[in-house]
Amino acid sequence: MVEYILETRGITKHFPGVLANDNVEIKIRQGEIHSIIGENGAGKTTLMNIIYGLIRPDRGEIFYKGKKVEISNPSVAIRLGIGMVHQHFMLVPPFTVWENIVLGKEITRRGVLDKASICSELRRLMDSYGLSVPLEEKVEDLSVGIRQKVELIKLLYRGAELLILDEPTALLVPQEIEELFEILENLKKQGKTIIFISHKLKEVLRISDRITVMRRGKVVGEVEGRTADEETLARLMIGKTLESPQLEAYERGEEVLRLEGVRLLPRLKNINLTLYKGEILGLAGIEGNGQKELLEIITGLLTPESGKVFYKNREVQHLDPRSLREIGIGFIPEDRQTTGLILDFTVAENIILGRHYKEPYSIRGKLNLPVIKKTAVDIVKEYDIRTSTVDKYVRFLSGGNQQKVILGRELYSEPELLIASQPTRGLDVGATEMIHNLLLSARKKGMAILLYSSDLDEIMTLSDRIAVIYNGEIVGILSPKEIDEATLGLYMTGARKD
Amino acid sequence: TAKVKVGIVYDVGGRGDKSFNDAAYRGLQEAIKRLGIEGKDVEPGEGGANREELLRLLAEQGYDLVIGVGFLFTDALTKVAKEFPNTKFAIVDGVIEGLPNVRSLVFQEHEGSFLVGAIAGLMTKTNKVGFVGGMDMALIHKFEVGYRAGVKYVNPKAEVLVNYIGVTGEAFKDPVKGKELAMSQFKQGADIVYHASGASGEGVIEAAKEMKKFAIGVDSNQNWIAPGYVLTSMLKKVDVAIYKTIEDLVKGKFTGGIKVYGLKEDGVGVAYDKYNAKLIPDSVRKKVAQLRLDIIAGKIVVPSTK
Amino acid sequence: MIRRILINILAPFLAVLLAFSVGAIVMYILGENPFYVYKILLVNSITNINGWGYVLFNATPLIFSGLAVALAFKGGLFNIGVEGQLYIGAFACAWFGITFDVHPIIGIPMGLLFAMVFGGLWGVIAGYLKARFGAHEVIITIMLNFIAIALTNYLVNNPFKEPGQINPIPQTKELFSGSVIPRVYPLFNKLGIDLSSSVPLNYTFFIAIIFCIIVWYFLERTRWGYEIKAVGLNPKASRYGGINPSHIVILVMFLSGALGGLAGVNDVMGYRYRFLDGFSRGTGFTGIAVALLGKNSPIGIVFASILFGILDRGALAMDVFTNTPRELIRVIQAIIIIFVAIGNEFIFRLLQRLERESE
Amino acid sequence: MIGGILSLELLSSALRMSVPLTFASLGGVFSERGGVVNIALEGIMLVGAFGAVVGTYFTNNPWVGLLTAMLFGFLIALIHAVVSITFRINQIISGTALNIMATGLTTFLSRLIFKAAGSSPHIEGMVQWRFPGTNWQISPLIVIMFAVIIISQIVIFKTRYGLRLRACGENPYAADSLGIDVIRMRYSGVLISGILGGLGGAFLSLEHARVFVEGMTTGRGFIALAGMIFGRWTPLGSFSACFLFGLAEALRMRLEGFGIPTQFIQMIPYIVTMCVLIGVVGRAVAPAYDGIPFEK
Ligand SMILES: Nc1ncnc2c1ncn2[C@@H]1O[C@H](COP(=O)(O)OP(=O)(O)OP(=O)(O)O)[C@@H](O)[C@H]1O
Ligand SMILES: Nc1ncnc2c1ncn2[C@@H]1O[C@H](COP(=O)(O)OP(=O)(O)OP(=O)(O)O)[C@@H](O)[C@H]1O
Ligand SMILES: [Mg+2]
Ligand SMILES: [Mg+2]
Repeated sequence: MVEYILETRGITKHFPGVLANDNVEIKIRQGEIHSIIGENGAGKTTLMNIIYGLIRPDRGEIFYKGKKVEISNPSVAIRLGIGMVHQHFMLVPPFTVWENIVLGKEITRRGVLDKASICSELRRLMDSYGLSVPLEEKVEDLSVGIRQKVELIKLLYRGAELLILDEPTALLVPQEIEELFEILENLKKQGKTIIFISHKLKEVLRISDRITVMRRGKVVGEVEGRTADEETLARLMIGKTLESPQLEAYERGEEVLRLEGVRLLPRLKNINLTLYKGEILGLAGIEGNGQKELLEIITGLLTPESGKVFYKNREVQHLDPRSLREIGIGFIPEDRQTTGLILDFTVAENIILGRHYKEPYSIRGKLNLPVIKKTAVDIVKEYDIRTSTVDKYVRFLSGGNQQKVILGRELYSEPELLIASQPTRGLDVGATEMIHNLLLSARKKGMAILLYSSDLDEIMTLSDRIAVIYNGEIVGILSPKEIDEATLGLYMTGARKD
Repeated sequence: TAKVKVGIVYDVGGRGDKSFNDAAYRGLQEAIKRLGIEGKDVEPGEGGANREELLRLLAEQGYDLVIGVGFLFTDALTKVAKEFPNTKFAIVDGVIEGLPNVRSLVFQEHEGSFLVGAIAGLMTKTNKVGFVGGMDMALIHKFEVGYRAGVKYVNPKAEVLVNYIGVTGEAFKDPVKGKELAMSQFKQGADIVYHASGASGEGVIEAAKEMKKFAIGVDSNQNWIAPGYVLTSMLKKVDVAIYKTIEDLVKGKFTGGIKVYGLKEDGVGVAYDKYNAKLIPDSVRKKVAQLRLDIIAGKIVVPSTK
Repeated sequence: MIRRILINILAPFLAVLLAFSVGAIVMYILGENPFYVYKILLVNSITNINGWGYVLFNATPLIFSGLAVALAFKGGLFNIGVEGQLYIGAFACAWFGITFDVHPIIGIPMGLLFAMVFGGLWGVIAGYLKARFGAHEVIITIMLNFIAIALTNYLVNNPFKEPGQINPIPQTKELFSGSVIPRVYPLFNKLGIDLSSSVPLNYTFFIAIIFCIIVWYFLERTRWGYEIKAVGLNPKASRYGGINPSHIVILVMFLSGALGGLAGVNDVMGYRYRFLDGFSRGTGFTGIAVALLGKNSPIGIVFASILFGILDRGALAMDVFTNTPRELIRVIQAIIIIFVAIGNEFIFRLLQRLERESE
Repeated sequence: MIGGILSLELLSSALRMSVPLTFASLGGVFSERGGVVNIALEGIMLVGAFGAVVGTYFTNNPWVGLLTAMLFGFLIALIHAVVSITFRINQIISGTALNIMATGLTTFLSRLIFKAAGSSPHIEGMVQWRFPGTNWQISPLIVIMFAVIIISQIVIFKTRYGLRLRACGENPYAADSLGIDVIRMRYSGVLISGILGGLGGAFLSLEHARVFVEGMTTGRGFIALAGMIFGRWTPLGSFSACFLFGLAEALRMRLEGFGIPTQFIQMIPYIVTMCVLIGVVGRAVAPAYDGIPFEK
């Protein structure tokens, strides 16, 4: 029996209106990498939170190393040797890395933090697992990739035997994912057990020993990693097979956007880029190479120090977001919850954001509620947003539906240029497919789309051309048909340049 | 016959200020004891916003005499007195004219302040004395001006330092600033500080005690608060005025109009008691007694405004 | 929808009931008869017309200050400076009223306008400093309170002091009749309601109600209200949505200050007909509690203000008619506020949950 | 004259004025670092001032008064903690209500104990400590204040407790996920603020005035909060801000009588604070979860 490090029996958890976990039984073997996949809202995070003691189940039992355990709070889990990296990082941004790691298990001398011992202990730990992070820096100044590692070290520092990673790769770029997988393999070799949650089936197939599939709160299947393939997994997950999006033939239209020598130090050195009607230009780059600043300049949040941005041959680098929308640019910001939506506004209110001030939504300053409502209802229908009414707060929508609200809002006004940043981050395969189709049909209607994504698969399948940004410069404009992901990676890391 | 009912409404600060309101309370208690009346004392809410309501409630309840203690009642009392012509009213420190059912009890604080100023002027060794006022306004200026005149009258070379605690009603209940201001005056060389600042004066007296200098109290006799450090107190006999008013009512002699309580009427004065018996030399006492007579006789006219 | 309305009415009602029960227990422990005390409280406030008159009179400035705080909260700002804005607004309308002898048709609206504009300008200082320098509005408005009180004190003591006044508290001279907001008793008497002419309730109360509607309309039905709420909820997303948060901060502080300025009108134009130094003492601060109890909604603010009006009136009656020490009344007031807040929150959550589950 | 103004005396006066503010401000730091806004500091100071007098009055020992002040402050803070942490009621409502309660309660008890509502009898203050070998005297409470400032600075930034407390204010969910009892940490921050606020009140009544007067804090709790924000939620910063305020206060007391209307002189401390805030300090960033109830 000791073969299983963790076993759950009959775990059930209700949330108001949702049955998040329904009699869940999973078995995790000692020393394996075990993936759990499922749609958004399938109940994966809830299950993990229960195992980690953050949520109490309504019913059900947990066995750890063969013994029944009551995990009433995270301290108990930590003591048992269970550690968890959460879907939304649980870090304290203004704290330094070492402070974040030791929080809750500090080494002290008479109550005072013993920084010297702490740092030497952490260095020893990092060496033994081949992980390294800058201990003195503040977490808020670090990239997500490094934050991810900080989270891992947090677990290892607490002596975790069973590591739960909830969507650890959602925010990582390919190189970072590669690095993470190496670390995980290494941990596995050292005897650790890992539960891995992801929406990216390729990754799951690559790393897992076994895979459990969840749907609507239930376990619907369990397969061996070696024997599985994408199609079976997708069918188990959403009950149908996926078709990969087909890029139709592409004719270059007239120029829509042109950047000339755009510069904003320290991140942006010299950006030259052109985008044409009816194409999707993929932007690839590792975080911190200037893509964020670049997108913010095009959307009017930042002004470049020098250089020019032309939209349909008109200089626009000095315009603010409102004026840019006015002339036909739409934005899908990277983080839907903090910049894309106002969570405590209703669906309808979110749908008019950005155009709320002009007709037909406002007439002489007065909101035109019937029109707003009608528009919202139309958009909800057209983009298949799952919500009971348009008066529901967006907070209560699932992630996929939240993203569709943003898409609906931006596409409805038929902009000529769409800036889309990470449009499918964190979404399940079904939702991702739907968003891809929406982007493709917009392109077909002649929209120019600048697509930034950290998911290289997405970039490769959707783009007509790919621009790679490295160290504040565009180092190559590539055609996805002529290259593979590895080559793209070379450009992104600066190893190759045109 | 039914007992005569008298209601008193206090000023901000309320009972227990060891000064003004307490004096009013004493007057009422005295009347309850000696005249057998029924008395009720109430206090307006925070900031005294509902003074008028309180006065009206008492009048509606059939009180025979309703007394507002403090100038703050001027407006409200005028209004209510007009509504209840059969009820008698009195106001302390405020002047309401033309209403036969209202008696205004006003005190010549500048006269009393003149006398304590004279004591300070005669006894200062540094030729510097101080004054700490509560809220910066006309009524308190009366104390300042009388005091200054008294100091200068007996000692033209003496300098008078003046500070006010603040510009709101809070200034009457901030002993911390009272003390700090008195200390700064002492440090600047003053050796006697007179206060007219309600409960904030507690701090002035404390400063005198701590720095082993003299304070002069106000309104009630405050000599006992810090024996040996309170030179004397300028008495404002609110208790006497209130008792007299109630007595007049009981005896059917109540009249409207202004009743002035100055030195002549023994409404203000200087406190001599066991606590300051040894502090003030006889020569000073004699001189002050003479000044008092001069003022009563009109030989000295004490100014009351800046 | 009906359910939601029910929640919003039922929750505070049950909460008040709960609060009064707790207050009763405290009184009982202290040896008072709670039934008698509550009887006195109610008899003198809400079971007779005159009592109601006082209650609504007390509530009037609180409605304005509550609205001022709530509007700022909606825009994500904590305006703790209503007290100062109130003084400035009060002085401004008094200044208009003592300077211009005009017909009420002009005088009253102009008086209101002066209170709003100057209160708003006082508020906007904090808004500008926040937008321009990032200075924390809480500190700035606290400081501005002290400065406003000192400034009006200076003005009323020096250039605008009533000549030869008898009231020793400095005050301005009386307003010309054109800027006086009349009392309501003549109208009520005509309608057959027996309101005593001594009750100071005046039309400012109805102006306050109208402003509740205006504020509600502004927030819920205009693009500016939309933008204010958007910035209050998520400034980052608002920037993406083409709204400039700095402009909104300035706008919000102006409007909030304008409402704060109006909180001074009841006393100046509707009651005393002059500016009296230091007349307010705390209305602006009570507005914070009012706004929060009313959950920042105009209708909630009206009810919360009336609750405070009842407590104030009740406190007086308890002082005069019972032996409950007056200080204790304040303690009970505090307990009531806390329990109304707790009860409100709990019942709100409970009903909300029921609603969600039944969906 | 100017020389007389800028003297050592000015500095010591500034220091005295800043002591109660500093204590309360430090209290605010502990409370808000843990994520609870404590606008009740005004009321806490008031009961502290009252407690100090009660304790001293009955025992004639100011040290007992000091303990009583801390106890009273603690009790008010405890109510704040229960209401705003356990019941998750808006922290500002709770604070506002407690401020009202504190004025009522102190006056009520003052009447019960001293038979007078407005003010208490005078009490003996603490024996001043003398600097060895000099004539300089200093109040023990000022010494305690400096000790508390330094200890707070260390506790908050260098100890296990401080690290956990700050984590609860910055991201309670992260703290919770590491097995830290957020509720308990937040309670501790608020309760410490009660004790420190009580000490600040004690300085007012025990050292400054040697008497309790109804409502004698006169808004100092709010100034202390401003000082805390101004000092960017750090003990040393809060002290500097409060000292600056004390300095401006002390200065204004000595500027009167130069022909400037009092009212304008009275404004000086507030204007100085505003100017410094704009010119030097700029954007102050509160702990990210300051004021937000923690809900599991
Ligand atoms: N925190 C919450 N509180 C209340 N209701 C919620 C909450 N989160 C989600 N819901 C509700 O639960 C429902 C299901 O959400 P879920 O995340 O399972 O969506 P989903 O069907 O997986 O959608 P998608 O796959 O498009 O993301 C949603 O309709 C939402 O209204
Ligand atoms: N605290 C909560 N209150 C109410 N509903 C919740 C809560 N947490 C989760 N839910 C709901 O429970 C269901 C399961 O959510 P869970 O987060 O476990 O999904 P998931 O499988 O992790 O999805 P994703 O892939 O989007 O991360 C969803 O419908 C979600 O909306
Ligand atoms: Mg989801
Ligand atoms: Mg999840």
